[in-house]
Amino acid sequence: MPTRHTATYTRNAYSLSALLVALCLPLAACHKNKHKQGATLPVSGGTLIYATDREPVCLDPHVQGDMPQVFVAQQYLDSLVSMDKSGGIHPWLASSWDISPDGLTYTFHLRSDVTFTDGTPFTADAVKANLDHMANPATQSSTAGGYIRQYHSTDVIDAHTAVVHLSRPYAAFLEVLAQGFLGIESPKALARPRDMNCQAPVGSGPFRIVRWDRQNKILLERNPAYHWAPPYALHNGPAYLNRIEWRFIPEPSARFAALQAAEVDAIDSLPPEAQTPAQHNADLWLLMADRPGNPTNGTLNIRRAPFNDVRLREAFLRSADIDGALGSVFFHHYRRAGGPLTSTTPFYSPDFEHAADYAPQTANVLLDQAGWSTKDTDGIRTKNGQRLTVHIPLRSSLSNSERTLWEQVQATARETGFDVLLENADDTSVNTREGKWDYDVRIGYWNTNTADVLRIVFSSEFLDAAGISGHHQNESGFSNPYFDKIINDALLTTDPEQRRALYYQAQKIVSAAFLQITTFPQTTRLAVSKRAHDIRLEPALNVTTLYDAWVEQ
Amino acid sequence: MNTFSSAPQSGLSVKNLSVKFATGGVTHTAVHSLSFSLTSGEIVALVGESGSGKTVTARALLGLLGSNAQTSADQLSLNGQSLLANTEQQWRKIRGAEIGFILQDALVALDPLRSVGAEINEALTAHKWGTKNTRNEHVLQLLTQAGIPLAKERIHLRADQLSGGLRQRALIANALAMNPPFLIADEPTTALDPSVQVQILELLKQLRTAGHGILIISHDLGFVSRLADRVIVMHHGHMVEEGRTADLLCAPQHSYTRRLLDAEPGRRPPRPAVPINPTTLPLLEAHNLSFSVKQKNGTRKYIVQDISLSLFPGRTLAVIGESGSGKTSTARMIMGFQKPETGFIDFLGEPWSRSEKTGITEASRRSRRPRLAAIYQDPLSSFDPRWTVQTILDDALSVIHVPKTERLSRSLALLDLVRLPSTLLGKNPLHLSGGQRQRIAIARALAVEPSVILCDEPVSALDVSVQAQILDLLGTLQKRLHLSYLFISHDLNVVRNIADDLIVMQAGRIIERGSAQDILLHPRHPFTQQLVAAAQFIGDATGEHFS
Amino acid sequence: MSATNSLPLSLKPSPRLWLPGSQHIGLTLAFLYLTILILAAIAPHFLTHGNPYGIAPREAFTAPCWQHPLGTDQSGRDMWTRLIFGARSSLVIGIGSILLALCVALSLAIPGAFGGPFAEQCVKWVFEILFSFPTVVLALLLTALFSSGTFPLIVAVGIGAAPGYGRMLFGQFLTIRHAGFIEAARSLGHSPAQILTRHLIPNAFRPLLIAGAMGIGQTIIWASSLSFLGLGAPPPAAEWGTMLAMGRDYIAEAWWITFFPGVAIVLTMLATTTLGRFLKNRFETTTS
Amino acid sequence: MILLPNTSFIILKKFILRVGGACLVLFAATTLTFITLQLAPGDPVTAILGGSANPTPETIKEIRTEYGLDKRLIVQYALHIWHVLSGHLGSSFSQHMPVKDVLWQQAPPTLKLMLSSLLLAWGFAILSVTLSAKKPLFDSAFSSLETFFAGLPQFWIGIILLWLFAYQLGLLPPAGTHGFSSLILPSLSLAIPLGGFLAQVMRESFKTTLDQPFVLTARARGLSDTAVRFRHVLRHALLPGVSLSTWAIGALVGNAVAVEFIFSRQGLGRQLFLAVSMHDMPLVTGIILFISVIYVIASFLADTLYVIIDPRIQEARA
Repeated sequence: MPTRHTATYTRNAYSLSALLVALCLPLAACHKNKHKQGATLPVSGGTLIYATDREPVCLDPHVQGDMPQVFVAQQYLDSLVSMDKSGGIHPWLASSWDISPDGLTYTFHLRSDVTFTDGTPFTADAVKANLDHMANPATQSSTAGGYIRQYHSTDVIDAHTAVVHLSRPYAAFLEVLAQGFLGIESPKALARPRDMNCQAPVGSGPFRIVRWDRQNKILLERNPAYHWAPPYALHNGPAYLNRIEWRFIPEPSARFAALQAAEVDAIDSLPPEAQTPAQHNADLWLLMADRPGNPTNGTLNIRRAPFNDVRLREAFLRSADIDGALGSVFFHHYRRAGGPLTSTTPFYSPDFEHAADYAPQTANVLLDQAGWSTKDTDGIRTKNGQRLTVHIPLRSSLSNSERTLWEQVQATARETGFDVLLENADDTSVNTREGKWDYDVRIGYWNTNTADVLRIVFSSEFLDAAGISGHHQNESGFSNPYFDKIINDALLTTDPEQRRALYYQAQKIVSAAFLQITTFPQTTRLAVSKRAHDIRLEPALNVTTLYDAWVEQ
Repeated sequence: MNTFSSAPQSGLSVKNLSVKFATGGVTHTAVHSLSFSLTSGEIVALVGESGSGKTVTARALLGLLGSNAQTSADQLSLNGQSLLANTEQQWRKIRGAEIGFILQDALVALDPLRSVGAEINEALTAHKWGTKNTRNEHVLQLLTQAGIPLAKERIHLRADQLSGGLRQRALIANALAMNPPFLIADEPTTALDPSVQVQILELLKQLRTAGHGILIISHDLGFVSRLADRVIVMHHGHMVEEGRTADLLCAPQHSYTRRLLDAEPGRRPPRPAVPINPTTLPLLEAHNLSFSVKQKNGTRKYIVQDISLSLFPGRTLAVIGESGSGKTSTARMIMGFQKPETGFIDFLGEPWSRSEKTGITEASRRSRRPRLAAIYQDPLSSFDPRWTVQTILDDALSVIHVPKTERLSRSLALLDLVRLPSTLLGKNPLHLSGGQRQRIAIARALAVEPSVILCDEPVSALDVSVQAQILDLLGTLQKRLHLSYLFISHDLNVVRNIADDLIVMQAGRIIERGSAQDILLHPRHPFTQQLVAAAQFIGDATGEHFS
Repeated sequence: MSATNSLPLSLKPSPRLWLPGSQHIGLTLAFLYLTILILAAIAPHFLTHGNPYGIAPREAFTAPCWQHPLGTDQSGRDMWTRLIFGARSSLVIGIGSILLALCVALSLAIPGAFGGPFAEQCVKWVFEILFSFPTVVLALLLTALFSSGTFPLIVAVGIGAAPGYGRMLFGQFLTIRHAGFIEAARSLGHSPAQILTRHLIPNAFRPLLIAGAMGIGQTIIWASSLSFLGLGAPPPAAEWGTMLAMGRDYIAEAWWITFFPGVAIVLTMLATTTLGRFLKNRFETTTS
Repeated sequence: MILLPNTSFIILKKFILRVGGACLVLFAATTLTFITLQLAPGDPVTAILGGSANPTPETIKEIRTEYGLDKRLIVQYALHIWHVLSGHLGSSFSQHMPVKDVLWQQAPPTLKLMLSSLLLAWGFAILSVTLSAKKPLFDSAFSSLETFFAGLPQFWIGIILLWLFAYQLGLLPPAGTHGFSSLILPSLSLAIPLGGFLAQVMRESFKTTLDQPFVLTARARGLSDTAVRFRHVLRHALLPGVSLSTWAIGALVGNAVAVEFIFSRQGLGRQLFLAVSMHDMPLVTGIILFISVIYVIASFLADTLYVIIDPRIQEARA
């Protein structure tokens, strides 16, 4: 009878699939257990899959110079000098150096046992080639090149001695040299056309680039000859990992999901909403550190109304409830950064953290004083029939969390009578508006391992720095001769105490001028599978280094 | 000429067959207690107008009615085996193998995307007949048997690549694939030209001789009379009369049968010949019209060549021709929609259309257009779909500047003229019957007070009885309003009663012209003779005089 | 032919026996939804007492509950209130861009269908070109030109959707041009101008109306996918596409922020499609 | 046969017309890109250097010279056209890479996505229509399902699928371009709405075809209902589906943008979005040109398919 036949068949099918499931389950379980048990001693071999949010546009960090570049470059480039957690400068590719008393000449004595992964030996010529490359306009360097504007030339004394001449004294020179942005590349590789070098620059680092599959991943493999690790490393000799798969997963939730699903071993830019689940996940560990520099902020344009009036600037800062936003969309996982420097920056002072806390009452008083005392039907303050409007361009690459933060700033500032317009636009359009000073608030940050960042962001030297298309790093338009003097004096001396005092003054002036709504520090936020060990941050910029990392096999 | 393997002896028997349809909760009975039988070697005809239930009956015999149909019968059996409780599986064994089915128009009755060979082949594979090679062999044989010459080349052609006669033969070959003892032919010749109809008729007769029992479904008593041994007349789902063909035609018992017979246009006498008054001038005159199209190979093919005609007041000039004879192109040139390549047309004594570039523009014709009205085969498509009868008539009346205040009364008068109730005024033609639509078209044509009406196959899409009514109406109107008709048709019977003068066209040329009576009684050209013979009605029920 | 190819109307197998009822229900629901939508667009306060822009960081990410039937978003704003207030911009964008699309489509289809063979060929080329040019690029460039917001979104979607409608209308106009009633009107002695105003334009209006009704939902989807990419109205505007895009980071923690705006978009699309079908059926039963 | 040279001449003429038309389309797309990107505000130099940058004036000058941005507009346009004509397409300044290489790298994942979603959509449409058209209950149920599918925004269905299959059930990878498993969800997100649309247009013509007399003839041969649907009716319903597919292929890269973003997938859609927001003229042109070529190829294939499906078309055209 057909009916019965079918029934039997179905039952068989069920039991078959049940059997399959039963077979698979223990297998899967074994697989997982294997990760958990394991030695605590590093083992060599294996691949680590690292997922990050943003993709570099060029793997040579000299070109342009944005954070994603330095993160990946740290794996294949070494620097001349290294930095420790407290800001001290130590040897790396340069074993020692002398600084002339006038601060204009740096003589670097180089290691003689270093070779690039293309076989080229590391010599003084390489130092010259690299610094020249960074300073060459054709490189299109905006970060590395910008940091060494004072660079004049390099003399090659012998194979292992390079003398670098500066046009002006620059006390932060060694500090910036410790940054991955100024990593040292093979001179032979640098001689190739720029765009070719971008695909696969050659360094002397613990890994070398195998392949870059855009919008997908970069494959790196171990440099077996490596034995010139920086002092902050845990070991010397070749890296433990055979390979690194450096993946790009821009979607924050997908990146975290990929980590949870063990598709990847580590992710950076752990989204705030995922931090609590990550902390509760027994298979994961977190690695977080604030990056030094000028924290994430909105810089007020003081070149035009309304923020040409310091009272309105203070009123705006005091009407923006940043803490509310950090509590909601950032789930209390981000700390507030109140001052112009991030706490991890050398010469940072905590005294300015609360210089512009949320205080709507104060804001109202200030606005009344400034003559913006009437409100229209929408509740927006007016003066001489003019509405109190603030234009904030939002670039399309801005993260959703930050977007929400500014939306909440918009809402709280509205309560005191500011009409905040958040204007979406693509990155290029936003850049163009910035070039034309066409904004009231500009959202940005500046990661660097020196307090000299204050000079780049606030001194008048950077008001028209890049003349032609209106590029200016001083986004506020702040121009104060006294501040300029202090900040430049700080570059003339290498005495830490003197520098500390000068940078304190500088922070004080900037704070009192209410030039930025600082929100939270730029943070390296890693979540790592417990399978992966010793993923660390190099101290100069708190950028991931996988040199010491190893995975359980 | 063609030989068919003899069909096995058997019988199809139907007793009290009823078919009901349930649509949206409403039950509609399409066939009421129909009984008949069909044995091998005989042809039974099921005759009726649209809605008579004849098509439903045919499908019920094959189990091909939709799922919303309820079929009941005291008996529905094939060779003594009841089909009533058949499952779909059992039906499939009968279809094609026991009962073959021939539909009306091979152009749509065979899959237009596949070759006829593939189609017939499928009739064999459906019953798992033979192997691939034997099947191909058999298909060739079937095509040849059905009278398709050079079958080997034509097996790969699609229906649309074959001529009308050949493709209908292919369709019959398809039904004969499994050599079923019985055939059901649903209007097997309706869409065909008269000369081809005769050929198919012959083919069906041969099948009868070969022993097949054939059930013919038709609306055309004339056609059926030449073929069927017995005729069943159906009306609104009821069988009104059944009998031997000759008996039924000569002595119809039921009034409906009589009405049907009377309506047959071929049965009417030709219009008495009235010679043209030599003093009157023609209303419409066409001289040496030609029109050609460019062919694939660059040569020109003449659609119309050297056509001349004259239409005199109060007379009807009929243009007769089969499809492709050029009669439609002639009509378009006369309507001024197509410029002739050579020749000229005068209307109302003035130039109307010229082959050469002269000052005759559409604008110059426009003022005379109302004097030349037209009615078409498909009146519905000639009405703006948004418009009601009233808007249609109103629009026509506006052309001759009838004041708005008078238009309603004029519209009502027009409806009365075409014998339609005034209640139709607010209706959309879509919701009217075919006959009513054609009457509206006539009313619109009359509204502009024309001298000439061009009638392009005006009754071809209508049921026989409706045809008769429309033809009568046209005749009456002609007398009353002294109209002239240019009447275009493929069917000689249709014009029998209305034409004064006749033109017969073949392949773009006029092959015969003269008074209607002359030609109908004494056709000279062999093609005309063939046409007249094909139109021959009933009198000779056996119809054996065809060669 | 007195015997027609197909069966008489009443005899066609009718699988939709029970359907008129369900169609009726669908239509009623569609009308009901559209009514609420229009009400929300005109008088949002009638449907909610909340403030769509008032943030409450402490209440952020509240799951659907009695107080917030659809939960709250990342700034603690009530989702129901935001959705209601978002109806206006969605409708404005949907209707605005479909009107623009149809205008552009008409300006191509009319000369193409009625302007002679050369114009016909040119218009065909234009359609080919427009079809191969991605809407996203257009939208991005427009937002770059005008900064983002409702207006560039309408322009981008309108122009992006135009070729599709253009080609459809083009085809339908050609059919109308060759229809028997046009020749009938000519033979009566009507002038080309009369034929245009009495037949061509009124008959072209029907497909236009149907395309319009069916298209609103589709353009809302297109617009929301552009908002999703960050090209929509600027914050704090309550726009469904933007709300959805902003919520997608939190889908693991707060699915409702992404889910409900999507439901609103889908329902709008279904409702307008149902409406369009209804119009189409109505017209078709009076056409053929 | 005397016919032959003439026929081949006509075919050649048709081919030339076709290629000429394609070139016109490509030329117009190139020009349109140039015009729109020129109209867009924003200095490409800023795009080249990135946002938070610190370049020197010399650097900026160098860039202007390198990319020809200092030349007159007409010269820039001529250069732009020359790049396209010479086929090397220039170099993308946002990617620091020849445009050809970018296309070479980014096109395969998008094409894979396109093909798999087309296949899925067709599979769904064919099965849904063929098995349910004009069958009581099934017809309205499946046609409602199709309407529902067609009404789903791709990005939303993508997010929902991601949430369900990757986050909740953990069955499929949430991101990336790694083999077959990472292709399933993105393809589905594109295929579901497309399948709905395809099925809708196919259902309409499928139903019309079911009323055709040859269906009755086929059934009268003893063929089963299912066989008739698959062997005869389906073929007639394919044509509108094919022309919709051409449109879908043309619109695909645009549609792929959101999906590629959601699933962090490699591909042209995302690349195009980035290129436009960088005002990267060579890359935008390259991608649009690529899309145009795909569209032209797709419509050529569609024309070929038309003729295969319905041989009458070719005879009507000739």
